[in-house]
Amino acid sequence: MVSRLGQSAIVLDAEGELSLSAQRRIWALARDAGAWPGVREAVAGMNNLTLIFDAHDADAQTLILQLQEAWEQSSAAAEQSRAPIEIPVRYGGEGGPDLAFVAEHAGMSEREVIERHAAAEYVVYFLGFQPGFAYLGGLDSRLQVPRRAKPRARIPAGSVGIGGEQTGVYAVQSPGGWQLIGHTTLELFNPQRTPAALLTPGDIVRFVAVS
Amino acid sequence: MVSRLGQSAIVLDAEGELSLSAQRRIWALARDAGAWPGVREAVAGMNNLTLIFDAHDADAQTLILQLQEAWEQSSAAAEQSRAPIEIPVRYGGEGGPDLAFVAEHAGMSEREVIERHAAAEYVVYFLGFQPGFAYLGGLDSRLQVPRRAKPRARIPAGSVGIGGEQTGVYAVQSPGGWQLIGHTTLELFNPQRTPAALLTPGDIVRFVAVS
Amino acid sequence: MSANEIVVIRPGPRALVVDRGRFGYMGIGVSWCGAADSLALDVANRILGNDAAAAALEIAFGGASIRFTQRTRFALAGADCPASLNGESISTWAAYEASPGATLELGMPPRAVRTILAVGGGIDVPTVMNSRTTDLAARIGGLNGRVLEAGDRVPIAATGVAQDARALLVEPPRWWTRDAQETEIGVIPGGELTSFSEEAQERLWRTRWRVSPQSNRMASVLEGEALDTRGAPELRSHAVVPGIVQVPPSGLPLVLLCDAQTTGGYPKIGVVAEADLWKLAQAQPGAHVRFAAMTLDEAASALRAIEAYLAAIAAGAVQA
Amino acid sequence: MSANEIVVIRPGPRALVVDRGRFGYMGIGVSWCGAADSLALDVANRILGNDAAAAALEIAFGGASIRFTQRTRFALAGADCPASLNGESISTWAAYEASPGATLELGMPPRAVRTILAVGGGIDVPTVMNSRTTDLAARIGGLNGRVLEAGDRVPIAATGVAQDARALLVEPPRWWTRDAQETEIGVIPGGELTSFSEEAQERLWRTRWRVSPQSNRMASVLEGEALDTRGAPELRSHAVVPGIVQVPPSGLPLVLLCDAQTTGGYPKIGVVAEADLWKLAQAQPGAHVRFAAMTLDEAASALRAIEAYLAAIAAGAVQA
Repeated sequence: MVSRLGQSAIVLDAEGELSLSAQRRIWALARDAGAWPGVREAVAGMNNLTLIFDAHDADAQTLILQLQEAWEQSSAAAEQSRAPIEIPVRYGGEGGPDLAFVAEHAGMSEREVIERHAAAEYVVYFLGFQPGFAYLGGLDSRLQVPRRAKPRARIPAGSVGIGGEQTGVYAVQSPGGWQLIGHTTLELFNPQRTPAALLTPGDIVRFVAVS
Repeated sequence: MVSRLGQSAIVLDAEGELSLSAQRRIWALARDAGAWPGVREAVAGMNNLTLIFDAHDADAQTLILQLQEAWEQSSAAAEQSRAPIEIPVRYGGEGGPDLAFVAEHAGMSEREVIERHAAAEYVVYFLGFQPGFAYLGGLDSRLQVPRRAKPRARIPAGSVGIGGEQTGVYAVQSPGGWQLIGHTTLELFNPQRTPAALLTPGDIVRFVAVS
Repeated sequence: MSANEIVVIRPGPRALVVDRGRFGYMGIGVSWCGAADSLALDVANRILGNDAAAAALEIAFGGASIRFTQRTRFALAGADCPASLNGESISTWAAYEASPGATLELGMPPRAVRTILAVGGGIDVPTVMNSRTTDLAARIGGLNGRVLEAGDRVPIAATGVAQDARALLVEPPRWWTRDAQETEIGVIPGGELTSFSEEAQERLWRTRWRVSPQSNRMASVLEGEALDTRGAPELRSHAVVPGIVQVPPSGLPLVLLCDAQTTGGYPKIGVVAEADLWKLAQAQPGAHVRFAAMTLDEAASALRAIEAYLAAIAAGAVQA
Repeated sequence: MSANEIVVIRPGPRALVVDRGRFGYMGIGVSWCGAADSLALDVANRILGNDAAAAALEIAFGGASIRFTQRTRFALAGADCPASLNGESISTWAAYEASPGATLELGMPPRAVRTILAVGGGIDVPTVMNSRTTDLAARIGGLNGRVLEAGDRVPIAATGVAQDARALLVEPPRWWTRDAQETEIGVIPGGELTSFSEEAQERLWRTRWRVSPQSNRMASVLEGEALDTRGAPELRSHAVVPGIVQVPPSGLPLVLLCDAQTTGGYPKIGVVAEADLWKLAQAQPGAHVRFAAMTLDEAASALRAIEAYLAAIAAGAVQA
């Protein structure tokens, strides 16, 4: 599916019918591949993508494999980009030890906390703090709750927390002070995947309660 | 609004209330500025943007002016990105000399051609052919019409045309063979503006008839 | 104090400001442009000790007259037009120093098309989207995005004249000194080549193609017996780059050059070896070219030879 | 034939694979990381004639023992721990050749923290997101994204030993040979400095800050009399980079180092001059530092001095 064209270009052709979903993957791939070392241009076409590289800095054969692999891995993440991204969350329990505290602080039931948290549409403002960690705007103001007085030393990746007026998902294991209300199995950061970060600024995020 | 931070960073702060529309401009600017020569990182924050540059390749003072200017010019284009972009078109007349031919070929009135052309939502698949020229998907199949047997030597920028199953807007003056059905005063390409190309892959485009 | 500039008395048939090209904007439809014969540009800049990114003038079919307004080091490379500085005959593939008021006259080149005139420090027009090169489609770069006109004053860098400025003559690439009846162009087979009929493929390699007068900086258009294109598939639009050999429905191949559009959809039969592309940009209308299949290894080695040649010039080792 | 590798017998308190850093991914929250003392890395690579991007080991507080499995050229730079090769005492800021089976022992450095151990051709762990450097937060790069452990076999390049391999000793940067009671750190004032009270600003410059044992690769944490932070504004989260001096609500400044998070929100009072940042990464807990306001011009000139020093090493001119 990836073929070489002359000395400095390789071309990825999406197989099958012309489709917008394939084109979405092409867009995501063009954005990513444009930053690969040695790639001078990443140009999207109609369900195809051409990379033009500098033969001094990149090896064609390596690039072909990299592009092929990135294409195969791009489907899930990229096809839904721009559409709201749903994050399945198991609220409460072991993965969300602070749910009760948040409910008490907000003066509502745990169930209502879950409903309100899962009802909102969040916008990714930017990524930072951790690899793949998204700063989300849109938390229901009644769910705002102070950070823990004593941060936890080790919060598992996938933990969904609230800290002040922010909510978000710990993308990698780290210390942290947010109140944890649930856990998702979705990988927010995976360097073996393209793109490595699941979320992109501008994405719309929804949390979906699962049990 | 742009200030220097140490030897290798400058920071743009959007003034005023925190807003998603300002954040949209930040996103667009981060995408663009990341490709400026000498810029190593363009990092969006909460309604702010930090550029980290290589002092060997970029001059801070120049970069500050460039960022300031890009920010001021970004408002119109970037704020609407991701929302459907409306292109006002004066159909027919001098700017659309082939409207009658298209109507005849489609077996409908000129008015119906205009209505159908303006009714659709088009998706920008990619840019090419000319600076800022967008390949649009979504043309009503009844409006498909063959290209002109003899291309015109000089089509003005802003001309809206149909060629086969595609429709689009000539972004710069050039020769071309599409059937011209109207004209827009919107600039699809302006190298003095950031971003230089009005449209981006993934954008939704609507044509709006004006008189 | 006069500004640092050179004055275009006559631009000849077509002259414009070029550099190595405008890269990184294909995604928004902006072509690379740059010098059609980038090797001549590289040589001229290296002779002068300029940065490889320095801009120069590309003068097609000679016929130009340029006046210097201050002491200026300059170099000529590419098409070997008869040249004179203040009436005294000078050579291409060489550097000279012009005194204030001196006039450079370029005649019509007997063979080849484009001459590069580089000046010490480079042509100093504003950078637009990371490059000084003229893009005639986007109307950016160079002098207001257009070809040069009589009376134009072209800004040049104020770096002045090097201490050791002197005439410096280099050996041009071999193509320039051969008296060949035709130019052999290496092509790496690819694209849709194998979907053409065997007969068409054979004809592609066998034909002595004639360069059409319709050729320009966008493409080298070839004439000869048309290839049968019936086997070639319809393609979805995709990126195209200089060097790609397309076969449009006419069946007459064309080779994309520096000003090519960024996307296209014609079937391709391969890509010209990067070491050979400039030869097509230099082939005069009516000249003959023949395609020769080349492997990637051969093409890479040809490119290395060019790099070694350029390195040798920079080191002063290819002085003629 | 054995693999090209070195074997970690003991890693000491903390050792990991570093290079110059992982750039271009701050936008997705990935830090630069890289060597905390990038100058020592640059020196070690230059002594060996390595590419500047080559990876090496960064060994904090010495205490490491490394076995070579084949003839290997290596260099030590940075913290001047007592070092021996097969029991024979060797020097830091120098290159040596180890024979197969030779063991390198590093003692505890009397002052400073981090020693770079570079090998000819570089450490050859896989590149992740354009860099080999360890990112402990993202758990990528280096050896499985973690610090070294006893028994680790660290792959090294197979480029072998240069023909002219020999002990080569360079003059270290001056900081290493001064016997100063405190280190002066140049800071370019900026950020929210002027919103602090005059008294706080004065104290910032006047205080002899003590490096806290809480310091790590993320930040150099300072102790002393706290600054009054009441004037400092609440900030929206923004990008931060190594060198930024933040003042959190505690009033005790901290200087961000290579592993710093990509975004933050504490008030800033300036940025450490790039030529001085490595000194903070090398200051042992308990050491004293003082901030000195520096202009951008002064900071640029300090950086040029470092570049000249590195160029001189590459040219073989700083041999001790």
